[in-house]
Amino acid sequence: MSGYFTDLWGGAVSLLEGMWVTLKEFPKRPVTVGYPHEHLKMYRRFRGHVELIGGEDGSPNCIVCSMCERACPSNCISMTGEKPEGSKKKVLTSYILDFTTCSLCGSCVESCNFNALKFSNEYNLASTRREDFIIDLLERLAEQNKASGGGDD
Amino acid sequence: MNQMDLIELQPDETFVLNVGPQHPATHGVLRVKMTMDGEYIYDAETVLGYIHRMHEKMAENRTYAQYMPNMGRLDYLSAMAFNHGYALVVERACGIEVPERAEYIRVLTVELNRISSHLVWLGAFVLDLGGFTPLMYCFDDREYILDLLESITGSRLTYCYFRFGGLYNDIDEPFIEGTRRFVKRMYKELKMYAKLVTGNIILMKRLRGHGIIDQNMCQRYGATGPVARGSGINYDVRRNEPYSVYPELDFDIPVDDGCDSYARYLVRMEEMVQSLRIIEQILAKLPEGPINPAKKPKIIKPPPGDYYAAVETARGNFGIRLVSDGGKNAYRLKLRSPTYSNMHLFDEACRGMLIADALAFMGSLDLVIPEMDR
Amino acid sequence: MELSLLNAFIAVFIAIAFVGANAAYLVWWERKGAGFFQRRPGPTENGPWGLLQPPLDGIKLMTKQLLIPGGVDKAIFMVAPVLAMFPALVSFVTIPFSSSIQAHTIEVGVLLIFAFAALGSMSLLVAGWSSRNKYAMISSIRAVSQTVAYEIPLLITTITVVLIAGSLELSEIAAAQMGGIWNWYIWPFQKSAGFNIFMPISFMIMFICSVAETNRAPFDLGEAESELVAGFHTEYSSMGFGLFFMGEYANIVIGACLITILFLGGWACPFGDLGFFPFTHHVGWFLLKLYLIIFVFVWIRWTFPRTTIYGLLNLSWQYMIPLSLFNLLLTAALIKVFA
Amino acid sequence: MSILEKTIQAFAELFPEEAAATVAVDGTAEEQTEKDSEAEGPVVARDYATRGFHLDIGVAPDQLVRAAEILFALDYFIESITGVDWPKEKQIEAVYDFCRYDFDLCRVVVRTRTPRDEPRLPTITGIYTGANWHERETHDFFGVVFDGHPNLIPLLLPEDADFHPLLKDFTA
Repeated sequence: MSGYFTDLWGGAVSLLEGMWVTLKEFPKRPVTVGYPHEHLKMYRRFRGHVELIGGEDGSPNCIVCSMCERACPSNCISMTGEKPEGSKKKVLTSYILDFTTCSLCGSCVESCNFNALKFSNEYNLASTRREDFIIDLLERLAEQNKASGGGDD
Repeated sequence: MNQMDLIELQPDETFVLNVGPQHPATHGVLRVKMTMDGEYIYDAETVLGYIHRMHEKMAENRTYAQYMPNMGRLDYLSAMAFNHGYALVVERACGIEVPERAEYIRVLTVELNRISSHLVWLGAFVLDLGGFTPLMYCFDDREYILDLLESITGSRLTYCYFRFGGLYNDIDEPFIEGTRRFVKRMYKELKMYAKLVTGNIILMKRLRGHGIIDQNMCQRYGATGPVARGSGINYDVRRNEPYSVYPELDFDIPVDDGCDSYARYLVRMEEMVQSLRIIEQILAKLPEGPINPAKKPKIIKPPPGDYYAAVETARGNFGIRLVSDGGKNAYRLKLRSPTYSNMHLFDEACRGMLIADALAFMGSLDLVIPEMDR
Repeated sequence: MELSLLNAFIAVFIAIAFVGANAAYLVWWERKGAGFFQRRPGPTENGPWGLLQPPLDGIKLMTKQLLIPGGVDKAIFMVAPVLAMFPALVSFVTIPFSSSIQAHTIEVGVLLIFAFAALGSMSLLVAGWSSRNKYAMISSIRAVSQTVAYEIPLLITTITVVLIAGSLELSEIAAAQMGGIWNWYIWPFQKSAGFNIFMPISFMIMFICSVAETNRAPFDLGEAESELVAGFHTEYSSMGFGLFFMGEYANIVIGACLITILFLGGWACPFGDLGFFPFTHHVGWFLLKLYLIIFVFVWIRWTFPRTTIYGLLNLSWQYMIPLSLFNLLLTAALIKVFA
Repeated sequence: MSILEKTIQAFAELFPEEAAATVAVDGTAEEQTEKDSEAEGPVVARDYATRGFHLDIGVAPDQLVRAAEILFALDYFIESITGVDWPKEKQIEAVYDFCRYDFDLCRVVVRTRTPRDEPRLPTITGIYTGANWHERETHDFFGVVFDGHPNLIPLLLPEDADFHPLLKDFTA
């Protein structure tokens, strides 16, 4: 019989304790970031999809060694390059990232020995069209160069 | 002995209830075919494989380094520990030495990840029981961990932070400062959870004495992790089969011999405290030095043979068996995931339970479906 | 005669409008309150503080397709949501908001409310039965056993109050508690019944029973989403679901009104009759108490996990019914002694 | 007596003629590669530091159930069951992992081989109930038929799957 009442009392106290916890939270400021209106600053190391690094003149550092292409576990990088007349180095002619299969592992960036690839800070990656995720990185680099008025970074 | 064993029911006295593949309590695509007698479960059969991706075959088609990101996709909640297990087995096979600093940072991130995993479990578990608010608090706290880990690994869930023999990159001062602040905050938050959830009479009534798993059942099914520890089995790979720098750290393995859902609940809550202790110690004695080994084979090619490594993830013993034929790809890679064995005993244990208790019991097993289906 | 008919129409119209507005904005308040309890802001996008959310939700629900699953009993399936909303509306007729604001004075107002509340659980049964869904079926059985278990202590507690007040009419019960906070039936000391230490406990029983009667967390076993998906309204879409939703909130208002009238003195000012103060015994006090109780409903919902059906029934049969019966006996005896 | 010796002793019953003489601790991984695995005895103690397990026991399919009984009696729990396909030898190897709950660390691996064109093994679900799913999974991936298994239907693969993806000659 004593168990009956201690149960009742202990139970009621535990319930009131819980209610006190939630009540204390009530007047506090919400911690939510109202996403489309507010944005957070991305961390320096944030891994978005990869992008090419341009040199002084804005042309890509890439020398078309295909290391990244081979390192990629999901084969989402395809690149072509050609050797122009009278030049020793190969020049990148296209660099296509198929982001639909990319798992953002970063193997490509790590495998690059020529400082030609980096992670972008792009996190707004939503679209209703599949084609939006076939990203032409060379074009992207050109746009970045245009936006900043020449090569920076 | 529950009452169901005593009654022999005719098929026309029962009905089949399909819990899942899309059901709020299964946390993913798991299906349990329950034969019910009213609200009592007469028999249950778990159906898996809805997100089976054949990770083991992928291992045979990729190089060792390329396979690393797959590990995070197995268990998205404690990806760090799974990466650790894979790194361990390959390091063991190739004889790669890991520098001390890297080992400490590994344990630090794994333990942070363990807390974040347990926080998701706590929230989801109480959500299973019908309490919504703790989920939000848990995700708020987890956010701190994700931010911390994002600041050093660059990603929030599938970190892929470990490399064979070392790490992807070193931790920095803001991260250490942030972790210190987080540990302080987390102790306070755990006290709050104790008041809001642990002591709650409704929760206790629902968990105490329900979902009994005895030691024999654990042995027969190979249950590990908090499920086994909640049944009074003092088994934790971190202590039983020490790896990395765990032997140098001072922490306890919480064991509770209640055998019920509440015991498993208490074990996990205490594990968060122990993880915080580990983190504090590591922050105090983090050695300086390189994070990658001086000599490391350029192409990973383990000598032919069998290798095994096990780690303690948030859900239990994760083992990897690697069969190498000396090539660039694994000849065979077996992933022994903890939830697979833990969930297996559900069919037997839930017989005779009410459906509400059975789903609470399922929540106390801490399921992560991708890890089960692999 | 015609005038009184017109009066009745106006009264009913106001009651419906009040219930509708309350049901809609309680949803908003529930979501907003849940947000604040959970460190988040709740609805913010539609209108200032998300105030346009309820009408937009209504529009969304109405424009959605009304799905009727194959093999259901169509007539019953369609009637169930209406049955959920209807009793709440009718009950409002008897609720006195102040000494002058009452749709219709019915001498057995308390009885009428309970009669219609029983009809409410019928809608759950009918909805679950006709849905041809196992989850809905289990849920409806649960809801009925729950209602049966909790109507008993609820009625017994109400009878205790009725005994003290000496009337079945809600406005008279409220009027008996005028003249200050110390006259409310929540306190242990009553003019008519002497010192009855069990009155606060009766209030607690009443409160818990109303939470259970309205199928709200932690007693929302009928729609326990982690067990029974969505319970009895699993198969309902569009406005069918909307009506269930509105009905739930309308029932909450009724429950809170009952508690206010039976224990918190209805529209009575807590400071007694202040001659200089223009708002003594005003509808404002009634609404204040009403919304305070609803706030506690919301607060409880977002704090506790759900009980199980057996825990719930045990609570009723083991604790609530004996305690309320004891209080009824004690009150009856005390009235005999003091009267 | 350490648990390792105890286990070895318990297994002596299965291999009477070879007895303890066949128990050999293998060397480093490099040495291991040179040895022909056929030359080893059925019970081999492995170097834990390089291999990650302690005891490697090769049994014939008909000894499997007895081996599981011995391990169960010694308080081992089942970790996993899997297969390895060896197309050259026309065999499928089934690998059973066992471990212990107490602090006497000892990982035991039990192996057995079955012909590749008609893989058949006895079930151990009678002893370790948890072998049920592991055996079903091995059946899915390798097509090994476990005689006496209570419910040998696809677990991870679709119900109508008639392929075994982990066989080396499987192509998607």
